[in-house]
Order: sequence, then C-alpha cells, then structure tokens
Amino acid sequence: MRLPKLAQFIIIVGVIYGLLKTPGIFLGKPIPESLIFMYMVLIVATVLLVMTSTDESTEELFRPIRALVEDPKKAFVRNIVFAVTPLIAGYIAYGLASRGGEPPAELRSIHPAPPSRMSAYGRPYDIATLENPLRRTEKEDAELFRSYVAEGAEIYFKNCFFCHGDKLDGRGHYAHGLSPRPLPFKGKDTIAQLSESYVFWRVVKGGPGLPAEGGPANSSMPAWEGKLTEEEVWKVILFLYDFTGNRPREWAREK
Amino acid sequence: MRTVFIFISILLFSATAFASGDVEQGKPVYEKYCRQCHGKDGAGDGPAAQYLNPPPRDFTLGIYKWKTTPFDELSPSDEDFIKMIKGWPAHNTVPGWDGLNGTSMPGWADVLGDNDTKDVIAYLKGLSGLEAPEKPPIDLKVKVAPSKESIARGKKIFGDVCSECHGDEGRGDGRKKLKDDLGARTWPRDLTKPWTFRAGSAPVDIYARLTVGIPGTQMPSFADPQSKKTLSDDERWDVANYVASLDAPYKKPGEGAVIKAVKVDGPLPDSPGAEWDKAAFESFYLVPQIIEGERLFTPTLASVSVKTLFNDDEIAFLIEWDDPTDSVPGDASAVDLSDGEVFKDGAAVEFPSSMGEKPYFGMGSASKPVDIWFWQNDGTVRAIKAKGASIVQDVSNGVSARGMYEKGTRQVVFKGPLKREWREEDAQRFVPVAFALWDGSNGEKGGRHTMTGWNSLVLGGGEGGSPYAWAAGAVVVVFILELLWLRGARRKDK
Amino acid sequence: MRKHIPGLLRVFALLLVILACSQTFLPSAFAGEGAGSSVISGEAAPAGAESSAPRLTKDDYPASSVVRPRVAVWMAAQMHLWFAAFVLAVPIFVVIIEAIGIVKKDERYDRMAYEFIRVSMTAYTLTAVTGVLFTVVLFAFYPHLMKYLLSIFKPTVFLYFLFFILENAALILYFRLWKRLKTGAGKIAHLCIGIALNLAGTAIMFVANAWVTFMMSPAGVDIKGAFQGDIWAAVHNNLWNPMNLHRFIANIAYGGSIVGSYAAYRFLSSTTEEEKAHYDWMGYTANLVSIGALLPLPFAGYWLTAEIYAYSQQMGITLMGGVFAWLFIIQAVIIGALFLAANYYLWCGLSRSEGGRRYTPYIKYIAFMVAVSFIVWFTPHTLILKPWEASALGGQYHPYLGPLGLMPAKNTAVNIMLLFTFLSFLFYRRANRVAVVSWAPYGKAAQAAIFSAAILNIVFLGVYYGYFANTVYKVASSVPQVATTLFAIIACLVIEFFIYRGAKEAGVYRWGRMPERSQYAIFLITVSFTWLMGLMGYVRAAIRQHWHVFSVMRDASADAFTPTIGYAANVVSVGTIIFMALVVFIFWLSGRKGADFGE
Amino acid sequence: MNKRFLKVAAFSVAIIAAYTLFSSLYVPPMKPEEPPSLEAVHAVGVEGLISLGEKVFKGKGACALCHNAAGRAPLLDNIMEAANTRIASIDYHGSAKTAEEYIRESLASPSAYVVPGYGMAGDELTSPMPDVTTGAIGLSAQEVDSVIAYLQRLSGVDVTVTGEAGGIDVSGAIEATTDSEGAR
Repeated sequence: MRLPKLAQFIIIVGVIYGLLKTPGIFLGKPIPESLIFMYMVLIVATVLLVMTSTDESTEELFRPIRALVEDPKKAFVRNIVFAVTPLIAGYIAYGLASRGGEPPAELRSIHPAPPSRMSAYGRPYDIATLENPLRRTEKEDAELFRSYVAEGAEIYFKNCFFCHGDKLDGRGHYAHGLSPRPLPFKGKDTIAQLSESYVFWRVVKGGPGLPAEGGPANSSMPAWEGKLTEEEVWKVILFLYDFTGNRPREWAREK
Repeated sequence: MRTVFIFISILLFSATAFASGDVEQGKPVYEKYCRQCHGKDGAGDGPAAQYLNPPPRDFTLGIYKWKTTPFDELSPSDEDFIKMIKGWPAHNTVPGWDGLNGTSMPGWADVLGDNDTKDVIAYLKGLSGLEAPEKPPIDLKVKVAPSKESIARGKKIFGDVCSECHGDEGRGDGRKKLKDDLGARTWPRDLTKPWTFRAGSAPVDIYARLTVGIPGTQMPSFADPQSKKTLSDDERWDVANYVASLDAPYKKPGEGAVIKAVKVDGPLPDSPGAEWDKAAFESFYLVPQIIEGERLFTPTLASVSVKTLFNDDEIAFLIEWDDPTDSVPGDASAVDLSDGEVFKDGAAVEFPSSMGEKPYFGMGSASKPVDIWFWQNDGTVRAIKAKGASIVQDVSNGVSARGMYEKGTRQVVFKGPLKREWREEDAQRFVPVAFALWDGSNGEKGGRHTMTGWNSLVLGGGEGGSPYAWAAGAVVVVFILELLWLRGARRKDK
Repeated sequence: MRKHIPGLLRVFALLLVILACSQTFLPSAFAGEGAGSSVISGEAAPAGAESSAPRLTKDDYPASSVVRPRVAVWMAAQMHLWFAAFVLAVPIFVVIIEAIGIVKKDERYDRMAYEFIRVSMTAYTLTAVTGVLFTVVLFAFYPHLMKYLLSIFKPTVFLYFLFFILENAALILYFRLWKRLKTGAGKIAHLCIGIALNLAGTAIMFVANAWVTFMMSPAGVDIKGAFQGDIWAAVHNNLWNPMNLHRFIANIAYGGSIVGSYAAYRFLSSTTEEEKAHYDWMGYTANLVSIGALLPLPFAGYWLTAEIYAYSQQMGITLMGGVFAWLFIIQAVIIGALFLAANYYLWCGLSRSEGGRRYTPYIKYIAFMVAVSFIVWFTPHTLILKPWEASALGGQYHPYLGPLGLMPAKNTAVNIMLLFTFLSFLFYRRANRVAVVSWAPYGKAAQAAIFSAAILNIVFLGVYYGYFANTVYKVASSVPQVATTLFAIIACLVIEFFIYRGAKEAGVYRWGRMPERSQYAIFLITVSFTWLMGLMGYVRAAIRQHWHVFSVMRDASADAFTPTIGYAANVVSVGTIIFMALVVFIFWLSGRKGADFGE
Repeated sequence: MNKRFLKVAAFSVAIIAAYTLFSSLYVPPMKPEEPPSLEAVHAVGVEGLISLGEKVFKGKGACALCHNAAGRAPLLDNIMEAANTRIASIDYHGSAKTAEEYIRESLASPSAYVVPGYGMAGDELTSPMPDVTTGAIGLSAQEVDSVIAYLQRLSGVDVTVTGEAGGIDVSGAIEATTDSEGAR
C-alpha cells in the first residue's frame, strides 16, 4: 500500500528529526539546536519542493488539508485539529518564553584573525612571514629535531597539560572548570589548519591578547610571553605538531 | 561451586591471554604516552610529576590503588589494569573527563588499542616484577541491597569506624592528618561529592574500596582480620550503601548553570537561615589558579554552591562549600591538621565594575576594572576595585559578610549594594560573576587559591512577560488564523 | 512628455558626469580646503610620484549632520554596483541571445533581445545617475582618500571616461540600428556593435575593479603608500584578475536572473496562451543562462579567496575564520536556496512535455543529494552553542560535525551539488526526446560511468587530501575537484549531444504549460542574487577593517569601525528593496511605451 | 496596483525579511574589533594619555614583562609615593626633585636608584632594566609621558603630565603599540 503524500511528508521529516537528535540522546554529543533548526528548515523545504514538483503530487499533498476545512463530512476531525493546534502553539510559545533564564547561546570565533604584526620579547614580529626557526632542523638534522621535540614535550607537561590534556585533546584535568574550554590540538580541524606563526601568536599573547570576537575576558590561557622564552615556545609548538601527527599550515606554498 | 569454577576458568583464560602482552612492544607506548608523568624509569618522577596531586604512581613499587584483588594480594587483576589505563567511562560524570576522576590520569581508550594496552601492562608489571595475581578478585555481587535499614546500620558503623577521617557527615573534615606511604599529604574524600571518587561511586565500587582498601594510603582494608576495625561482609555492604546515600546532588555543578537571584521584600538576611529557602543553589567547578604569579597545584576544594537574594537596594550571596578544615592561624588543632603553615580561609565574589564589555575574569584590567568582595574567617571584609592582578584599591561601599563553619561545610553570606544597571527593565541582563576560595590549611594564600571563570547571574526574570501570557497569546492568534482560513474556505465554497 | 523622461534623465546624468569630471581633474580645489593642515606627512612631500599615503585624523573628514557618511557611501556604492551589474549583464545576455537567434534562425530570440536592450536604456541612465551620486558622496566625505587614489590612478580615470563614451556610443548605435540592420551582413555588423558594446562595458568594469582591488591589495606602492610610478603594477594587483573574473561571471548570472524575473512576471500576467508560451520560453532561456553562469561562480570565488589568503593571511582569516565566519554560513544558506530554486524550476519544467513524467521519480534522489551537499556546506566550523551543549561536547569542537566545517568538505559538497544540478538539467533536456541512435544505451552507460567516477574522484580528493594528506595540499585539492566536475559536465554534454542527435519527440512539447509555483522560484533566485551581491560586497569591503587602503592608508574617521553582520544585513535589505522598486519602475517605464517591436 | 503584483512583491519582501532576520537575529552578533585609536594624544586629554600609557606599559614598552606579580622587578602600583622616599634615600644618585622627574629619569637611566634586591646578579648598584627611551624599545617623549600618566593614575595621585612634551607626531608610535595590542 502506498502511503498518502501528507503522511509521507510527516514521516520523512519526523524520521530525519529523530536522526538528528540521536547523537545528543544516545551518544551525549548533541548536534547544536541552532544547527538542527537550520537543517530542518532545509529538509522541510526540500521535501516540500520535491512533493510540489508536479501538479498531481501537489494536489495529493494538500488535498487532505484542504478537505479538512472544506469537506463538511470531516467536521469532527477538523474540530479536533482546530482545537489541538492552538494548544500546541501555546505550548511551544510557553516553552520559548520560559527559557528566559537560560544564558544566551554564545558565538565565539575559535580562530580569530591575528594582527599583522605584534611585538613580543621586546621586538616586533611580522606574523604573516614569521616562521618557526627550529622547524628547518626537521630536514637538516633529524637528531637535533628530536631533541627539540623532547624538550618541547617537557615544557608542555610542565606548563600546558593541566588544561590541554595528556592526550592533547583539550581535556586536561582542570579543563572542566574552564569556559571556554581549552583548545584541543589533535584532530584535523585545529592546529592542522593553522600556521606555526599563528600558534606562536596565541601562545605568546594568550587569552588577554585575543581580539574581541575571541572572547578575551573569559579565556584562561595565560600570556606566556613573560613565562617562557621564545625558543621554548617554538619547541612546544614543534611538540604539538609532532605528537598529534599534524603538519603546520604553510600559506605561501598553497598559492 | 559451578559459578566459581567458571569464574576461575575465565580468569585463567584472561591471564593466559594477557600473558601474550609484549614488554618490548610496551616500552615505546610507555615512552610516548606515560613517561611525562610516571617518569623514564616508572618511578613516578616525570617532568609533570611535581605539579600533580595526587602524584603519579611509582611503578617500581608495584603498589596500585584501584584494584579488586584482595587486600593480601599485591597484584591487581588484568581487568583492574585495563580499567586504570583505559578509564571507567560509566563513572565519569565530569564533562570531558574520561579517566580516574579527580586525578590527572585520563582514560586512554581512544588512544591505546587492546594490544597496546596489553603490551603496556606487561611493561608496567616488568617495572616492579609483579606476577599474575594468585588470588582471584573479590566477589562483587551485591549482597545487601541499599534499603533504609541497611543505610541506618551503615550510618552507625560509619560513625564508629570512618568518621575519624571522613568527618561526622562524611564531608572529609576528619580529625586526623593523613599521609600516604611515601609521605605525600592526602586528604580524605568528601563523600557527599561522589563525582570526585576516583574509581566509581556506586555501592559496589565503595564496597570494593572498603574490602580492598586503597593500598599505599591510610585507607585500610576492612576485611583484614588482623585489623582492629574488621567489618563483616554484610557490614561493609551496609557502609557502602550508607556512603552512596550521602550524595548531595546539588553540589555537583550543572551544565550552563545560571544563578537566578530571587527578589524579596524587606531587608536581606545577614546570615544563613530559612530566608534562603526561596532561592536554589547553583554549583560551579573550582579550578586552582595556575595562570599568573604563584600557582596552586594541590587544590582541596572541588566545587562551590551559590544562592542569591536581592531587594531594591541590595544583593546578598550565600556561598557554600565543603572545606575539610576551619583554618584559624595559631589554633592548635588547625596547625595539627594543616599542611604547612595555617593561613586564613577566604572567599571572594567578583563582578565587572560597569556593565558593557566584560572585563578579564582574572581581576580585570586598568581600562576594564572589576569589583571584588572579599571575606576571611577572622572576620575581615574588604570591598576592592581591581585593575589587574596586583593593582587593587580598597573602596568603601557598604559590603558586609558573615561566615560560619559546621561539620565540614562553610557558609558565607555577602551583602552589598545592588547596581542599578544590573536591573534594566527592558531586558534581562546577565551579570558576569566569578568566585574564588582559599583553604588556609592547604597553604592557600594570595595568588594560591581556587576559582571559577565568569558565570551568569540573572536578577528577577519575568520582566519580559510571563510565559503564560505568551502561551495564551499564541493560542488566540493561531485560533483566529484558523477561523479566518475556515471563513475563506466557506466563502470559496459558495 | 512622458516619452521624454528617460531622455531627459540621460541629459541630466551626462551633466552630472561632466561635473564630476571637472572635480576629478581639479581634486585639490575640492579637497584641499580646511583639512590641509592636519595631513601630517603627506603635506611636505610634493604631490605626485613620491608622496606617501596621508596619515589622517578625525578632523580630516567632513562632518555631516544629515547622513552618516559611511552609510551614504555604502548605499550609493551599492545602488551603483547593482545597476552597473544590470547594465553590464543585460547587454552580454542580449548579445548572446541575438547570436543564438542568428544561429537558430529563430525570430523569438531577436524579439526577446530587443525587448531587453530597450529596458536597459533606462537602466543605463540610472547607472550613470547613481555613479555620479557615488562619486559625489565619495569626494564629499572622503576627500583625502580620493585625492590619494587619484594621485595614482589618474591615467586610468581618463581611460575610464574613454570607455564610458565608447560604450554609450555603441549602445545608442546598437539600439537605434536594430531595426535597420536586420538581415545578412547587416545583422552580423549589428552583432559586432553589440560585442563592442560589451567589450567597452567590461573594460569599464575592469578599470573600476583595479581601483577597488588596489584598496584591498595595494601594489606598485611602497610600505608607506608612496607610488612607485608603475601604474600597471598598481592596476594589476593581486586581486585584480580574480575579481575581474568573479564579477564578470556573476554579472552574466545576475543579468539572466533579472531577465528571468521580468519574464516570470509577464508570464503570470499573461492572458493569452501565445503570450504565456513566449514568456515561459523567455524565462526558461534566461534562467538557463543564469544557472549556466552560476555553475562556475563558486570556483571563481575560491580563486578570489585563495588570492586574498595569499596576499594577507590576516585578511584571509578575518574573512573565513574570524568575525565573518558566519557570513559564509549565511552565504551558503542563500546559495542553497538559489540552487534548490533552480532545480525546482527544472523539475517543474518536466511537466511541459509529455515525456517528462518518465523522469519525475528521479527527482527525489537528486533532491536528496542536493540537500545533503547543502547540509555539509552550511555546517559551520564555529558553532553556535548553548552552554549546556558546549559543556556536553567538552568545548567548541564537535566530534562529528567538526570535519564538515572545514574547506575540503565544503569543496566536495559544492562539486557534488553542481553535478546533481547538472543532472536535473540533463533530465530536463531529455524529457521529451527518445534517442534513435543504435548505441544510445552504451552512450548512457558511459555517461553514468563518467558521472559516478567523477563523484568518487571528488569524494576521494576531498577526503584524502583534505584530511589525510599534508595540509599544504588542502586547498590545492580543490583544483582537481573542479577539473573533475567540469570534465564530467562537458563530457556528458558532448555524449548527450550525439545520443540525441535527430532524436524523436516523445510527445507534445508545450511552452506555457508551467505551474505558477515555478515562477516564484525565479523571483526567489533574483531576490537572493541581489541580496547576496550586497552582502558579499559588504564583506569584501569589510575585511579591510579600519584601512582605506589595506596596510597603507588608515581610515581615521568616526566610521572606521567594521559593521556587524546583522547591521550589514539590515542595510543590504533596505538597499535591495529600493533597488527592486527602481527596477520595477524601469520595467514599468519601458512597458508604458508599448511592445513596439514588430508593430 | 493589481493583486498579482502585490503577491510577487510580498513574496520578494518576505524572502528579504527572512534573510535579514536570519542574519541579524538568528546568528548571534559577533562584534568585530574596534579600530585602534589614532587620535593625536593632545586631542583626547588625560584619559587618552592614560590609556595610551597602559598600552605602552603592557605592549611596546615591555614594562609589564618584569614589573608584574612574578616579581622580576618591583611592582609599580604605588610608585609615586615610593618615588618620594627613594629620592630622599642616600642610595639615590640622580638629580630628580619630584616623583614625576624621578620616573622620567628612571626610564632613561634606570640605575639612578636600584631597589634593594632588584639589581644585577652580584652588582646591586646596576639595574638590569634597559634604557627604554632608546634601543629596541625606543619610547618617544609622548610615550614616556603617557607611561608616567598611567603610573600616576595607578598610584591614585593627580595626573600632572600633559603629553605635550615632544610636540611631534605620535601617531606612528600609537600605531605600533596598537598593532601589537590590536588583539587586546
């Protein structure tokens, strides 16, 4: 038996909504509500467009709705639907209005744009052209490079790992008390997307050095300028990429 | 008999299966992931070790805390090893944490596969020459269900046996100074915060701790017939059920919590009491200050709970936290319990000096200062304007504070003037507010303290119109639309 | 009298142009007053080759209590650009249509082309008017910037006016001679005039683009902005060519959509079957040109973005990762709406022919793929999270959605979406035909094979180079992806052409048998296009942040701040509504004169 | 105006409205960074001078690298009062008469007075601080003034400097500091 179009519509939309909710309910990794809303608008629009692409199917889709209002035989069903719909609307409105006490959703740029220049360690840096001075040892002197990475690891575990984690996954043992959460380094969507000069800027200037869109008031990242030497910072950066198996982004070569 | 047989054969099977773990292959895994804390030779002396509390395990001793083999068996079972390394996901209720709760040992399940784990276990055993355990794990089948009677019996035993260390109400406020076998300071667990239990908080996990003890610490095995405090199996279950019942869920920080301040008519209370029942506690995780200046790596305080009341002119905060000691400098009993010199306990509430752009949560900056209300348990109360970590200035603005300490719980009431701009009629404002606490017996003073980041405080609420009004409005609008539609359809019909 | 309105407007506009020219040639007379003393370092150096960019203070900007200078310039620029796009696009479109008409020997094309060149006559006037307005507000509110730009670009300004005169002459010839040069060599000559018209128009745009791109990626000047004397270097700056290409393609797409909307409206108002058929056909043709141009547009956009990154990492990150990260989600949503509408129009078009029904069952699969592609495209890297969500996720990164937020995923999605939109078109083309060649099944199998292989290749390239290879190749992988898509489209089209050569009709094909719903899809495309152009114009300008000329000349005015996306959206919306109203007015004006062609 | 036209117009306006609402309400506002201030110092008065001073102190001047809670150098939150006692000290071998002069002098020749415990290792009479008016840091006269203004505000005394000392273009200096601070 073929389902009526309206039923198909409701089932498709309902099933997709259910699927989008699944990660949140069963895996504890919710898809943000803001995104589910956008997805659902797209899905509803697409299904509606497909179903109205021919006259026959348009007619079939809307017939039951039209019949509800126009067909005197369906007066009973209509009355029920007409009674229930405002109640549902009221319920939704209540839900939305009583959310007043929820703090507003925040949009924070995780990778805000760096300044073109910065001054640190008493001298200016041009972030656009800045390179990790230790990086070249990777090709030239593998042994020296390994020793830099090892030193970087030691610096990391003495200074950074409380927040950024043993596994470099941004889940150190103090991370739960911080908002925003410390950044992870593993994965393909964090430092793998950034050049070493960018990471250098973030380490040296820390949370207080973030631009407005990065939320400088909340970040617990210290400005490491006064705590680590320049060379130490570069070594830590070598370690971050080495441990996670990522490569720093090299803009110039991507032309 | 049959079950025991099966049990043993499973154990034997797993033991043989694990025997295949390769020490040589375990070494590189250890070197990459473990040595930073546990040290090159496994002596618990990696570069990070000095900053960790509890300190990382010294594998050369072969003493493991979280095992299920009996107290007189040194070796943990392989299942114990796997849990210690890979984590107990079912027990992790702190967001993002997948390892041993309250320690820096994460769960490695996402990094180490089964073979890697086996190899690393073999390597660890090799460090201390541990053999496979001779004795099977203790029986963890539930013997006594957590009934009212069981809990009551457990409470009695707890008072006799456990309260010396864990405190009368189990808040970790015992009368005994504790050290582990290596001499490191340890603090007894606050049993009202099960999410801080290292290896699980279900009655069965607590039962395991009672039965096995926590090797290397002063937590003994209560199954040891040599001990003066031996408890029978049923008694241990009773205590486990009682301890599990101590859970005070409100102390567990929620997700995205907002402090909802409640409006009262008339004056605000100066001290804790029944007036505060109108408001509900919101709790927040505390983290030690490791950003600037002197840093703290051995926090004793895990969370803080806050209630807020306000009237037209003033606002009052009730801040509650569990502190194992009332730290009064010079007091003999405080000195006995303290880790080093006794400093004063303290608490601080911080908010922006003016609304608009948020100031830096770590005491503001010269252009965006913060206001701080500060209290210490000798009665000191200060109102401060801070323009950066060490740039502070006392201001007088009618802030008062009063604190009390009872059975491991401290409550402090702050009262001060309400800022007009916090209550704008047209919009609900979220006032940033942060907290900091000092446990003086833990050497906390100045920059060494625990703290929260900015949280949100919202006053009043409901100014945007009652949810019921919105609901009613929606009902009416939709109904009218329906009628219009119906009328249109009728007309078309005709 | 009414008949003369456009003519009068044109005269007025010309007067204004002359006025503006005189200002241009004597900029110091206009700009020097009252502000000279505070130009700090530009003053001492002699005007001309060596002068570096002036350092301004707030006092150097004329104050206005009537309008906010920033908004006034923004609005004027926006209006001018929309009209300019219109008058550049429609002639391109018209010439293409005229050429098709000549090749196909189909009178309808010629009629449509003429209908449109007539409409654009009025639009030309408005373009000039808005252009003059734009120039005047710029000189009025930003005299020092204009002075500096002129000190470098003076020769190109002459070139600009030269092209302007040429274009105008060509336009008048093209329009006036339409009816006289109708046959044979005359028609070809007429077409050539049309091409000349377009060349002149495009040249104008290229010249103007040089000024705009110079402000974003200055070249030919030293670090302080002092002009080094090589005007070609300044013109041929890093972003000039990408911008030329992007604007050129976008103009064709835009022109098509405007014509489409016009046709759609006339379709809805048609009373006779014949009229309906004509406007349905016109809407279809316009839409086809529009969508055809839309297909390569994302690639031109990627080139532009890549060049922005290459010029300045800071500008690139501001654009894609910083404050404007969400702007691209908005863009994705709008382009999503655009493509869905385009597909929908094609799907509805299946009902024009009897044979179309065969293909309706496939619509849902195409829709599914397009929807999935869009879900990937508008999944942001920077998520909007409720605190409890951030807490549950343990940070701002989403374990499952995170990888979808990256460029490789989006590149892949865009390519797949383009391929499936192309498939919609292919089905539409086939709708009423039955292949007669004996090898048709093999041909179709080959098409299917090419198509599947292309998709597999695109996904492989995206996933492998995007996530598993060295980051250096990340963006580079988009080039082979694009190549794959273009190859698949062209190969399928070629095979299609041969399969259906001499094909027989499956049933009657009826222009005009189109549901009214479908016409709204065209309106949606036009409105979305206009709005999107406004928004992208905003972001192009906004990534300069507080610079007039990036890193060379600072904006020190009170309006130097970067507006938020929400604010920009409001300005763009107001602008769109005004522009749309003016376009309606133009159509109304040209409609008044009656459909005089052929009478 | 016919009904059809109104319908199409309403449809178009509805789409525009949907886009606008989506971008201005649904997407939470993310405010771009304010442009760095480019005012000439004398034009913005004392407050501007102080805020420039804070920027120089934390940025270009590199003062905050040592003068912080970590204690490599003395804290300067109450320097104005301390300066008066230092001038009176027998260890002082500079020529300043007022606290303001003392700071101006210390910025150029830091060893005029060395706070006990903060000298070079093994040489308590030489300060490890560089001359910040020249060399790598090279503060201009205005910047020195601004730092003094900032320190005066920190100490809670009246701001006495005017920022007019050099009378030359300072926008370059501000630009340099704001860029490094641009991210703040």
